Amino acid sequence: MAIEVPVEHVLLVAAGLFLLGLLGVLVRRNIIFLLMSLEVMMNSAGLAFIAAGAKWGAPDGQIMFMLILALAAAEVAVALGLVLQISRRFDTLDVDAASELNG
Amino acid sequence: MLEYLWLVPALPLAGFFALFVTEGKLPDKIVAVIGAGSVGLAALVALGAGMEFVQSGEASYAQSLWTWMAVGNFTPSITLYLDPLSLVMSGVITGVGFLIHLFATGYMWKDHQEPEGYSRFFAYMNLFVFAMLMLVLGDNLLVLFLGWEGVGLCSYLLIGFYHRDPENGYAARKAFVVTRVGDTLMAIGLFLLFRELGSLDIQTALGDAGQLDAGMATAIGLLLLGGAVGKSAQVPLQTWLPDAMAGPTPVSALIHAATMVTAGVYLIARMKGIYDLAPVAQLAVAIVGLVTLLISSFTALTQTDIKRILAYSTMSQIGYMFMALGVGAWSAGIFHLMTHAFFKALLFLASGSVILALHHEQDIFKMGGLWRKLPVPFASMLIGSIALVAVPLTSGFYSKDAILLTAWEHGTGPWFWAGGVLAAFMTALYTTRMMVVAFLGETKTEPHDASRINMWGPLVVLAVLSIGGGWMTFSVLDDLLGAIDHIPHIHPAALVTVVLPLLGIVLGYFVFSGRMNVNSLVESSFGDALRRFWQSGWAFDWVYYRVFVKPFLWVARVNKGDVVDLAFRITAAVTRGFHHVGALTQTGRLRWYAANMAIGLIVVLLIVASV
Amino acid sequence: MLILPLAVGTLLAVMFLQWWERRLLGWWQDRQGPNRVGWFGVLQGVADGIKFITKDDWLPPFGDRVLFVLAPLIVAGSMLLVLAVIPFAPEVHVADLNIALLWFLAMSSLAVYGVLLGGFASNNKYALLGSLRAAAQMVTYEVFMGLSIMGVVIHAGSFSLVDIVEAQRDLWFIVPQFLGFAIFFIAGLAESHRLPFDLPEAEHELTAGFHTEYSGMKFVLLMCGEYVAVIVTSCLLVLLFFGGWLVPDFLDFLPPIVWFGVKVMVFIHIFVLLRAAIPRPRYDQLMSLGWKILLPLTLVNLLVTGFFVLWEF
Amino acid sequence: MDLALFWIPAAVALASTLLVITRKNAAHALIYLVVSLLSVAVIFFVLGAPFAAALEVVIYAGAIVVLFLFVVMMLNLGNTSVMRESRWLRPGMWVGPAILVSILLITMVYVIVGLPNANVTTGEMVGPKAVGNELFRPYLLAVELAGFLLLAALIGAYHLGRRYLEQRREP
Repeated sequence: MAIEVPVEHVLLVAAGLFLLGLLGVLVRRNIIFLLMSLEVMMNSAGLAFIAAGAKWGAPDGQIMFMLILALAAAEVAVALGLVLQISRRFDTLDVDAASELNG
Repeated sequence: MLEYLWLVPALPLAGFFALFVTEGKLPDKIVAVIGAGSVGLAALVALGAGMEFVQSGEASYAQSLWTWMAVGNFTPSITLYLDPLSLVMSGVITGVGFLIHLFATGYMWKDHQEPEGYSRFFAYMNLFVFAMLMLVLGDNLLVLFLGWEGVGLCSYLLIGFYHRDPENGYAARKAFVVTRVGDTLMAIGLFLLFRELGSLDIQTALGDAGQLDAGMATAIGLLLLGGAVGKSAQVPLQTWLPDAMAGPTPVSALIHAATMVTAGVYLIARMKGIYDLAPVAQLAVAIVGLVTLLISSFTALTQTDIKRILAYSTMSQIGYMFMALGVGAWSAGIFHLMTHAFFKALLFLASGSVILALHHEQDIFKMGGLWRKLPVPFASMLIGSIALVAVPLTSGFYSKDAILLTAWEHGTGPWFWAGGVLAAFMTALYTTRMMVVAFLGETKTEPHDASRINMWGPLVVLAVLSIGGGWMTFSVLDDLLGAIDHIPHIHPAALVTVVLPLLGIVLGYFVFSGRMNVNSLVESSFGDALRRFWQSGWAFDWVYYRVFVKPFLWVARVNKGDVVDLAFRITAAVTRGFHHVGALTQTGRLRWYAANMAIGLIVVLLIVASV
Repeated sequence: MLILPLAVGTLLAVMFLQWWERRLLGWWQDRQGPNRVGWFGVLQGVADGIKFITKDDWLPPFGDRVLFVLAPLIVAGSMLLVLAVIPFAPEVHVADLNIALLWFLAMSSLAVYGVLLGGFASNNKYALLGSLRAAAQMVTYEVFMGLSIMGVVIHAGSFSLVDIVEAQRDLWFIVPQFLGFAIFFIAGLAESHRLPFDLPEAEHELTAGFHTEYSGMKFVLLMCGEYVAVIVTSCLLVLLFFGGWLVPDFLDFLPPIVWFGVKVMVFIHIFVLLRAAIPRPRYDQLMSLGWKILLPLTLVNLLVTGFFVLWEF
Repeated sequence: MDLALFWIPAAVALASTLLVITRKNAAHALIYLVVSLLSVAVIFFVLGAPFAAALEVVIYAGAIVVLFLFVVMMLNLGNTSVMRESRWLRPGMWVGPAILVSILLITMVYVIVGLPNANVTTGEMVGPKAVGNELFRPYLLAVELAGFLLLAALIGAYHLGRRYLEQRREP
C-alpha cells in the first residue's frame, strides 16, 4: 500500500507538527507537557525522515526513524526519572522551579 | 687497541651510571674504586690506542658508532675521531684526570662539609670526564657541542658541590651563566657554519672551508672565539673562574686547570682551517690571549687566597695558549696546554693537601713556614712553581719558550713577545710571592698532614711529569704535531725570556721575605689604589655588576607585574567581560533556551534559503 | 464481507465462553456453576446480557467522564481489531497484511490504554493501583511477547500470518521454537490479564482492580475485551506454533477451518484450566519472573534460533 | 483522491497535536498525543513504510506514552493540577511564542515550497525485510550505539528513580 504523495506535502505536515511541538515547549510550564511537546517534535522529525526515505524508495529513512525511536525511548526513561525527582524536590512540576543552573 | 677506542668515553660513562643509579648506597671504598678505576681504565685504553695509532702512522682514525639522528640530509653520526690533537687531549684528560681522581679519593674521604656526597662527587667527576672526552673525540661539531654543554653542566654541579652554602650556589650559577654567553655565540657560529657548508662534520666542514668568503669566515671565527673565550675564562668572560674555586680542590684541578678550560683552546686548534682563512679572527685570538695574560698575572700578584692565585695563574697560562694559537704557534699552544695540565694539576693538588692539612685554610698570609711540616706538598709546590715560572729544563720552559719565540717573529712586530715576557716576569713574581709567604718564614699554624699514598702518589707522578714532561714528550709530539721550534737559540729574544723570570724570582724573594722594603711604594695612595684595583680583578666584576646585573635587576623589578603578560591579562579580562554578558543569557529557563534555538533555526533556514 | 459475521460470531462466542468457563470451573473445582438457565444453563450468557443492558448506565461523578467511557471501548476495540488479521483458514480472513504479526503487537499494546485510563478515570484508589499494576505488567510482558515470536518470524521469513502457517507445512514451529512457545504462552496470559496473572483486578486485595467502578454495558465491554483477548491469544498460539489450519494428511477429512477451531478450543480450555489450577503469584514475583527469567530466556532463544538459521543446520 | 488518504490522517495529526499542547488535563493531552501518533502511523503506512508504522504504534504509542501516563498516574495529577495549569496558561502567554512560531512557519514553508525538485513524488513500498537488511549491515554501528544509549538511559533512569536522592538533600 503505497500512495503517490508529493514529498513537500509530507514535509509541510512534518513542519506543522514540529512547530506545534515547539509552540508547546515555548508556552507550557508543566514539565510533562513539555516532554510531550518534545515527543511531538521528534515524531515530526521521524516523519520527515520517512518522507525522504519513501521519496527515494530507500529503507534508510525508516532506519533513521528507528534510531529516533531509540533516542526517544532513552530520553523518556531519563526525563521521567527527572520528573519524579523534580516533583519530589520542588513539590511542583514547573520547569522554571529548576532554574538553578543560570549563569 | 684502536677498535676499543669507544671504551675511552664509555668507561667513565659506565662509572657515572653505576654511581648514579645506586644513589649513594654503595660503601665509600667501592665508590672510590669505581670512580677512580673507570677513569684509570679509560686512561690505559687511551694509552694503548694512542700507541697503536702512533705506530700505524695514519693521519687519523675514525670509529663510527651509530647515526645520532637523520633529519633530511642532516645526519650527524656519533663517530669517534682520533688524530694527534685529540689524542693529546684525551691522553691529558684521562691521564691527568685519573691522577686527580686518585687524589680525590683521599681528599674527599670523610669530607666534613659533605659527608654523604662521596658517591655524588665521583658520579659528577666521571660524567665530566665522559663529556670532556666526547668533546675532544667527537668528529662532529654537534657531538662536540654536546660534550661542551655536558662539561658546562658538570662544572656547574661540581662548583656548587657544597650546595649548603648559598655562596657556592651563586658561584656555580655565575659560572653557568657567564659561560652560557659564550655558548650562545658558539651556537650561532655553528648555525652559520651549517648554513654555509651544509655539514657539521668537522673534517667535511674544514675541507669545504675554502668555499667561505672572507667575511663569513671571520664572522664564524669570531663567534667560535666567543665560545672559546667563555669556556676558557678569557677576557671579557673570565670573571667566573676565580669564583669557581668554591668547588672542592680536586675539581679546581681537574676542571679549572687541566681540562675544561682548555676546551676553548682545543676548539680553536680544531677549527684551524677556519682561522687560516680569517686572519682578523686569528689576530683577535692573539689579542684576547695577551690581554688576559696581562690582566690575570697582575691580579694574581695581589690575591691572598692560594686557590685564587692559582686560578688567575691558570687564566694567564691559557692566555699564553690563546696567544700561541693567535700568532700561529699551533703546536706550541697544544704543547703548552699539555705541560700546563701537568704542572697546574700538580699545583692545585699540592695546594689541596696543604688546605686539607690546615683544615680548609686558604689564606696564604695565615700560613707560613710550612715547608718543614709538609715536605711532600712543599716539594710538589716547588716543582710545580718552577715549571710554571718556566725555569730552564722544566716542562713549562720548553712550551712557553716555543710560544714566545713564535711571537717574536710575528708579523705585527714584537708586541706579543713583549707582553708575553712581561707576563712571564709577573708570573715569576707572584709565584715566588705565593711560595715565600706560604711556606717560608715563621710558622703560624699547626698543620695536620693526613695524606696517604693515594694522595701523595699522584703528586709524585705529576711532579715527575712537570719536570720531565718537556723532554719525554718531545719526540712524540714532534711526530704528532709537527715541528716545534723548541731548542732555544742563542738569540736576544731567547736570552731575555730565560733571564727575566729568574730576575723575577730573585726580586720576589727579596721583596716578599721582607729583605727589601717596598712599604713606602705599596702604602702610597697610588700604590694602594692600584693594589685594590688589581685585587678586584681589574674591576671586571664591578663593571659587569653595574652594566649588566643592576640594569637587569632593575628591569626585573619594573617588570614584577609582568608587562608582557599584560596583553594576556587584558585578553582574559575582556573574555571574562564577554562571559559575564553571555552569562546573562543563561537564565536556567528551558523555554528561553528553546526560544533562542527557534530564532537560530530561523536564521539558519533563511541562510539556507537564500543560498 | 467477513466483518459482520466475524463481529457477531465473536460476540456469540464470548457469551458462550463465559458460560462454558464457569461450567468447567464448576466441574474442576467440584462445585455447581451456572446450571439453571436453559439446558445445563446454556442460556446463562443471554440472561446476563439482558441484565447488563437493562442496568443503570452509571458514571462516577468524581471521576473523569470522558476517559471513563473511552476506556472500555479501547479494551474491546483493540482486541476486536486483531481479529481482522487472523486467518481462520486459507482465504478466510479479513485482511492478509504483510505485517499482520506487528499489527497484533500494536493492537495489544494499545489495549493497555483501556486498562490504564479506566483505572485512572475512576478516581478510586483501588482502581488506580490496579491500573498502575496493569500498565507495568502489560508493558513488561509485551517486550518478550514481541521477542518470543521473532524466532517464528525468523523461521518463516515473514510477518504475514498466512505465510507463517504455510511455512509450517512440514513441521509445526512448536518443535524448533518450544521455548518461544512457552514464553509467548505466559506472556499472552499476562497480556490478557487472565488468572493466574490477573493482578490488575486481584479481587482479594483491590476489590476488583481497575474495573471496580464499572457496571452495566461498559463492564460488558471490558469482559468482552478479556474474552476476545483469550480467543485471539489462542488463535495466535495455534497459528504461530501449531500449524494453524494445517493437519497431517490422514486427518484432512474435515475442512481446515474446523481443525483450526478445534485447536483454538484446546487452548481456550487450557486457559480455563490454568485459572482453575494455579494460584495467583505476588506482584513482585510476577515482575521478577518477567525481567529476570523470561527476558534472558527469550534473548537466548532468539540468539540460538538466529545461529541455527544462519548456519543452515 | 489518493491525496485524501494522506491528508485525512495528516489533518487528524495536526488537530490532535494542537489539542495536545492546549489541554490542561495531562491525561487528556496524552490521549490526544496517542491519536496524533496513530495518525502519523497511518501516514507512514500510506507512504509505504509499514514497518515504521508498526513500530510507531508498538513503541511510541504502546510503550513511551504509556510511561507518560504511568507517571501522570503516579503523581496523581487531579483537579488541583488542572487549576494550576489554567493559572499557568494565561492567554497572554501565547502571543510571543505564537509570533515566533509563525515566523518559523513562514520560513519553513518558503524553504519547503522552494525545494528544487518539488515534483518528485513518493510512492515506493519499503518492507520490513529491506529495512532489516539495511539495518544490520551498513547501520550495524548505529544499532550498537543505540544499544549503548538505551543501556545508559536504563542506568540513568534506575538511578534517578530511587528515593534516596531526595533524602540526601537533608543536612
